[in-house]
Amino acid sequence: MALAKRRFPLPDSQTIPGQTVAVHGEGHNPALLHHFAEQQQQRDAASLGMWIFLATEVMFFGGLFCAYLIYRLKYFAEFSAASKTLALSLGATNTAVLICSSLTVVLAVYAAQHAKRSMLLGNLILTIILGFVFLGIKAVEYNEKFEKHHVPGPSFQFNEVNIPGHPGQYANPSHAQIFFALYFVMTGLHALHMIIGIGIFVWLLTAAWKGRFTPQYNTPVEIGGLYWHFVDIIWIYLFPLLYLIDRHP
Amino acid sequence: MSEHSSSPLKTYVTIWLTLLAGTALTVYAATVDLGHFNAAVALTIASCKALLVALFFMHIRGASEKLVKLVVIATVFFLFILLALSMADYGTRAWS
Amino acid sequence: MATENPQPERVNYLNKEYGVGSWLLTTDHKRIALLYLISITFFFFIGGFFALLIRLELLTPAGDLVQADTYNKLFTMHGMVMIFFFLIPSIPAVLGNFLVPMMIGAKDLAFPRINLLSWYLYIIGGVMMLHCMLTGGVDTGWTFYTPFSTAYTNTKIVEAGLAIFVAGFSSILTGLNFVVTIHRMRAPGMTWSRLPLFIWAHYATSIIQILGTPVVAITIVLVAVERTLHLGIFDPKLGGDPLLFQHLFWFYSHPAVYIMILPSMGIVSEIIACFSRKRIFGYSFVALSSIAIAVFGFLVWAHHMFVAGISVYAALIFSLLSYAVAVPSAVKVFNWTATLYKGSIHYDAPMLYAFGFLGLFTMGGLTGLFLAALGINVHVTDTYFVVAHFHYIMVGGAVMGYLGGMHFWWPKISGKLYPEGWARLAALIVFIGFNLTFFPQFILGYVGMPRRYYQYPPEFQVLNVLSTAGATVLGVGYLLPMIYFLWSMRYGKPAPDNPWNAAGLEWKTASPPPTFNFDEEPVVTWEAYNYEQLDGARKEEVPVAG
Amino acid sequence: MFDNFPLWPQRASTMAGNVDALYIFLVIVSGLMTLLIFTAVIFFAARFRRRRGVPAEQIEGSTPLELTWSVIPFVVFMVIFLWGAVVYFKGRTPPRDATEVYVVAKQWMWKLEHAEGQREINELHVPVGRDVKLIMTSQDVIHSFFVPAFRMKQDVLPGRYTVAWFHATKPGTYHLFCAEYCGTQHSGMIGSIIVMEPAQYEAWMSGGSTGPLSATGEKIFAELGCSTCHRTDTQGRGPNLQGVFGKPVLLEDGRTVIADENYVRESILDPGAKIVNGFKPVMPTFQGLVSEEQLNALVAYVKSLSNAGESGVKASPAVLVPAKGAGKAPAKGSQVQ
Repeated sequence: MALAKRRFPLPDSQTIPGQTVAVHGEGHNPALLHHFAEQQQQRDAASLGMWIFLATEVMFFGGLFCAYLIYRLKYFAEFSAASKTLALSLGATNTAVLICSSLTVVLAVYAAQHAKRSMLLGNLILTIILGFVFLGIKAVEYNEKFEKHHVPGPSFQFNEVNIPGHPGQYANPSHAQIFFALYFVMTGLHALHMIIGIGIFVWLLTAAWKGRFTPQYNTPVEIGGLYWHFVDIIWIYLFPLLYLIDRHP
Repeated sequence: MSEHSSSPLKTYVTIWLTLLAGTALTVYAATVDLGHFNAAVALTIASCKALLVALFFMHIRGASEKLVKLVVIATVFFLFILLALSMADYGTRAWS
Repeated sequence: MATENPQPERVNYLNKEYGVGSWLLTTDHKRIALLYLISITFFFFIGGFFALLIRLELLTPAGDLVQADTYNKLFTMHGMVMIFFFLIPSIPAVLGNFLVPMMIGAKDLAFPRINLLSWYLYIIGGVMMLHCMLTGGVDTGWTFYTPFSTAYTNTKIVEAGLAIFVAGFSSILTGLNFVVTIHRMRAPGMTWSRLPLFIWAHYATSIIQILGTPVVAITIVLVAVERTLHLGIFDPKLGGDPLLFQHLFWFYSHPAVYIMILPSMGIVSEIIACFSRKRIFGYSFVALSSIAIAVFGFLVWAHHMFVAGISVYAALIFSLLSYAVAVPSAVKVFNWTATLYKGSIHYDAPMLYAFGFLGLFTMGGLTGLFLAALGINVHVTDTYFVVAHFHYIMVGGAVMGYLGGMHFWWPKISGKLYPEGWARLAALIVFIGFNLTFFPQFILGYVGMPRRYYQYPPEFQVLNVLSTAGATVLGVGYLLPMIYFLWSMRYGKPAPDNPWNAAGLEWKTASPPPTFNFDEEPVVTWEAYNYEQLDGARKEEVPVAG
Repeated sequence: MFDNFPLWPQRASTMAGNVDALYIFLVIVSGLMTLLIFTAVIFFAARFRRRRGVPAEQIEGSTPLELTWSVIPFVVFMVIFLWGAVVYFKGRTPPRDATEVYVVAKQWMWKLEHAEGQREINELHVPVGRDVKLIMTSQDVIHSFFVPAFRMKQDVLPGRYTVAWFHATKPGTYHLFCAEYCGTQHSGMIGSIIVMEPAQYEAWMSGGSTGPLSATGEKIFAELGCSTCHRTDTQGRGPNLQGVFGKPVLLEDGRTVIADENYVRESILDPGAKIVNGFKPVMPTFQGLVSEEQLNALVAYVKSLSNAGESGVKASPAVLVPAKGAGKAPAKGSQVQ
């Protein structure tokens, strides 16, 4: 641990050498919180805090993956039949959209660290646009599910649907309903996290627009980036598990 | 993060292309009938993609701190505990 | 030094600023700890009131005090309030919030604003739970088992579930705050081997809070979604498996019992070291056993489900792992006892609570071995034997530790000394009342009285009467500390900086401490529990407090 | 009010002795350990109380001592674990020729049906000295069949069968409790197990029987038209059910499963789940068309087809050597009124 070189917070009058005083013109760097000794400690703390928060998110989705694993092994036939009704092309496009958004996020973090204002703003905007594209495609998919009565609940219908690989054998509607219950909860929760991600990036965009991020202080962009990449990783797993259960002819 | 951990743009783009290729690969792999291995193949491809995102895009590789790596590994371990020990029940229910 | 401080009232975190805003918008970890203290005590007495009603109802075999439904709501609410709104937050949020930054020489937690957010989440959850209680309550037991909770009751499950969901995030964020603070904000020289065992215990607790709570959060979301949108995941009519709910629920709820007991273990380590004037015997073993309990705690959850219908082989695996998790607890008890050897022991109130903890936690832990043995579990699970076991651990262990900690650090928190005589009396009453309440329940359990029974066969009445008598004594025992703590706020003698002459950074600063804890940042050059130095420096004067 | 104040549950089944033995062993071990800790704490507290001028002796700790009080408890724990596992396995493997009772748990009552056809509510008459196997399911929420005198408890789940067994050794009336919280009258969902001498049991059996359960099952089998596909010859569209029960069945997707009660139930309610090898998935589902009682009767009928060799109705009461525990004088505790 880099303990030794840490010093007690500087008395208010003395600023960190080479530190451009930000817009507020206060004595020391405005972003350095009072209880941190110095910038590096605050950045490390924020980064570790976000990683631990991502650990809670992994366990949060983990409960759903556990339910998915158990019901997939129990009702594989119905799961493959129900998975086949999902639009593979839309799912694949969404995965590509999220991967591109991860690229723009990483470029935004790079831009913040190298004081490239236009590149930062451009990539932030691109990320937000890609986020909305993802939600748009998701809305199209959900709408199609509503029309086909595949939404679990009283209106659910899944009669005479063949089980792939077993012509003439029909999927049990109640077991298929469990698949769609899991599908809606998992993708719904992921979409909710996507909406929160877009909110964070809109806030980052406004802060970047006001020029708050400098090569010395860009932790929020980094933290927002970590969160976005995590949401992308969750989709990287959701896509094959939900869409690609049994696609061979 | 200090200077050295943000890789140049070239690395990002190559990682990005690899991820897209991975997506295409997993979609193709699903159309090939590998029996039980379909699930295993899909999961390995997804895990490779997730690892790429974590190592390069989330800067785990460049980070000096071993602590962040420890947090990630510990989380995956506890998720594995949840899945494995639940399967200890469901997997052996048919034996008795 | 234990000298009186007659100079004018120094500026500390209590008198630095006044007004409601200075409390409700504070980011000072000490003030947030006091906010938690008030709200937690409030919920403790609500839960305790329900407990008394339950015990009164069980005085007679027939159900004649309240209706069956009301009784079911009583034990459900008693469980939910006590577990989610008292036991889980109490020590980490009150004593942990107050002491973790001070013990490691930091000015505050890593994320003070998130710390305040945690308290507001706790309060929002608490208000939702109160509203749910006042407008109908829940009758599923604190375990929410499906399909009863999802399809066979129309009480306010979704509202209670969301209250716990929100309060759960308060627990997650507290855990996150502690881990980052302990990693990133230790004073220079405060290496891991010099950390007080209180910090090790809270580090282990935070690991469980971070990794366990989200799983119960998603489980509650699934129950809420199943009730409102009819997305049937646990619904047997659709082929859903009610045991899956139990797996996901207990994956968190067993580690949750370690969230409740580990902080008390940390407190007891501090108290026994201070009042024996000795370093804890086998410091590194006690520290690592906290971490071992946290990690092993996640491997054992299905010992709550041995008769629920899981496969015989899974029951074997979980029974074996449950015995593995018992070893670190046993190591801790042996080390505490060994610490007393060749000590210089003084029986102040905190030490009496520590002795109480030692005795009752040992009995609670040993009865856990009964429940982990498959053969016996079949007979005693879901009976009063289980009720007695977990009350011995939670009330005998966690609450005794909490009261011991409150007495030990009260001078530091309030700057006042509590009345020592009354405190020792309260410790005795709590110990006697506790045993009278819960020991008969072991016998009741083995004789076969099931849990959550509103009316019971007449032959169980004598033991139930004993238990109810004990409950009233316990109730009095718990009222006493609240009274004399409040009394001491007003009339207590001002406390010196280090009344117990204890080791630890929190005793190096004033009591009550200034807002930023230390006038100049401490640099740690001594090992943990350096009582030899402390006693060496003042060989002649015996630190008699109060 | 205090006339009947048991401090120890009655011992009325073969399992009771085993469970009590392990329990007493654990009480002794824990008692010794608690005594050890209490005396150590009190002795140290008194012997090393604070005296002026006598400082505490700083002892760092000793690794060998730590290892001893880690390894020794673990070894003791393993002994307890193995002993507990043996008792558990014995309690969870019903003997082959046990007489069967079908239990249907419903919110706040127990419905029991003997294989011989008797139906009872909240009461179960069984002969002493015979293995009884309970095949249980629930119509609504999770319940739990708990007989303290037999040291037996097994949760009863909706949607599947759970199995428990006991071998009563002492005539008498014993409590039956529901041990898993199931709603308002959870504490009212109680009953009694009446263990009778074989002669008394025969007398009770003869009256009020509507014919064996398997016979009722056969009637339902015909009414629902099952016999049109499941024929006794091999031309039927469904598999021939003679001698199927209890044997492994090769499925169409290559798996082999044992045809137990859960398999028969699943094949009736969800035929598509496990298609027998060489047959087409044409069987319609009977979900919602068959009550739990009819389902139990059908399972009993399918079972009777496989042990056609035996006399079917009354399995001969195998003479069993009374278990170790049963030989001793019955434990204290009078008849439960």
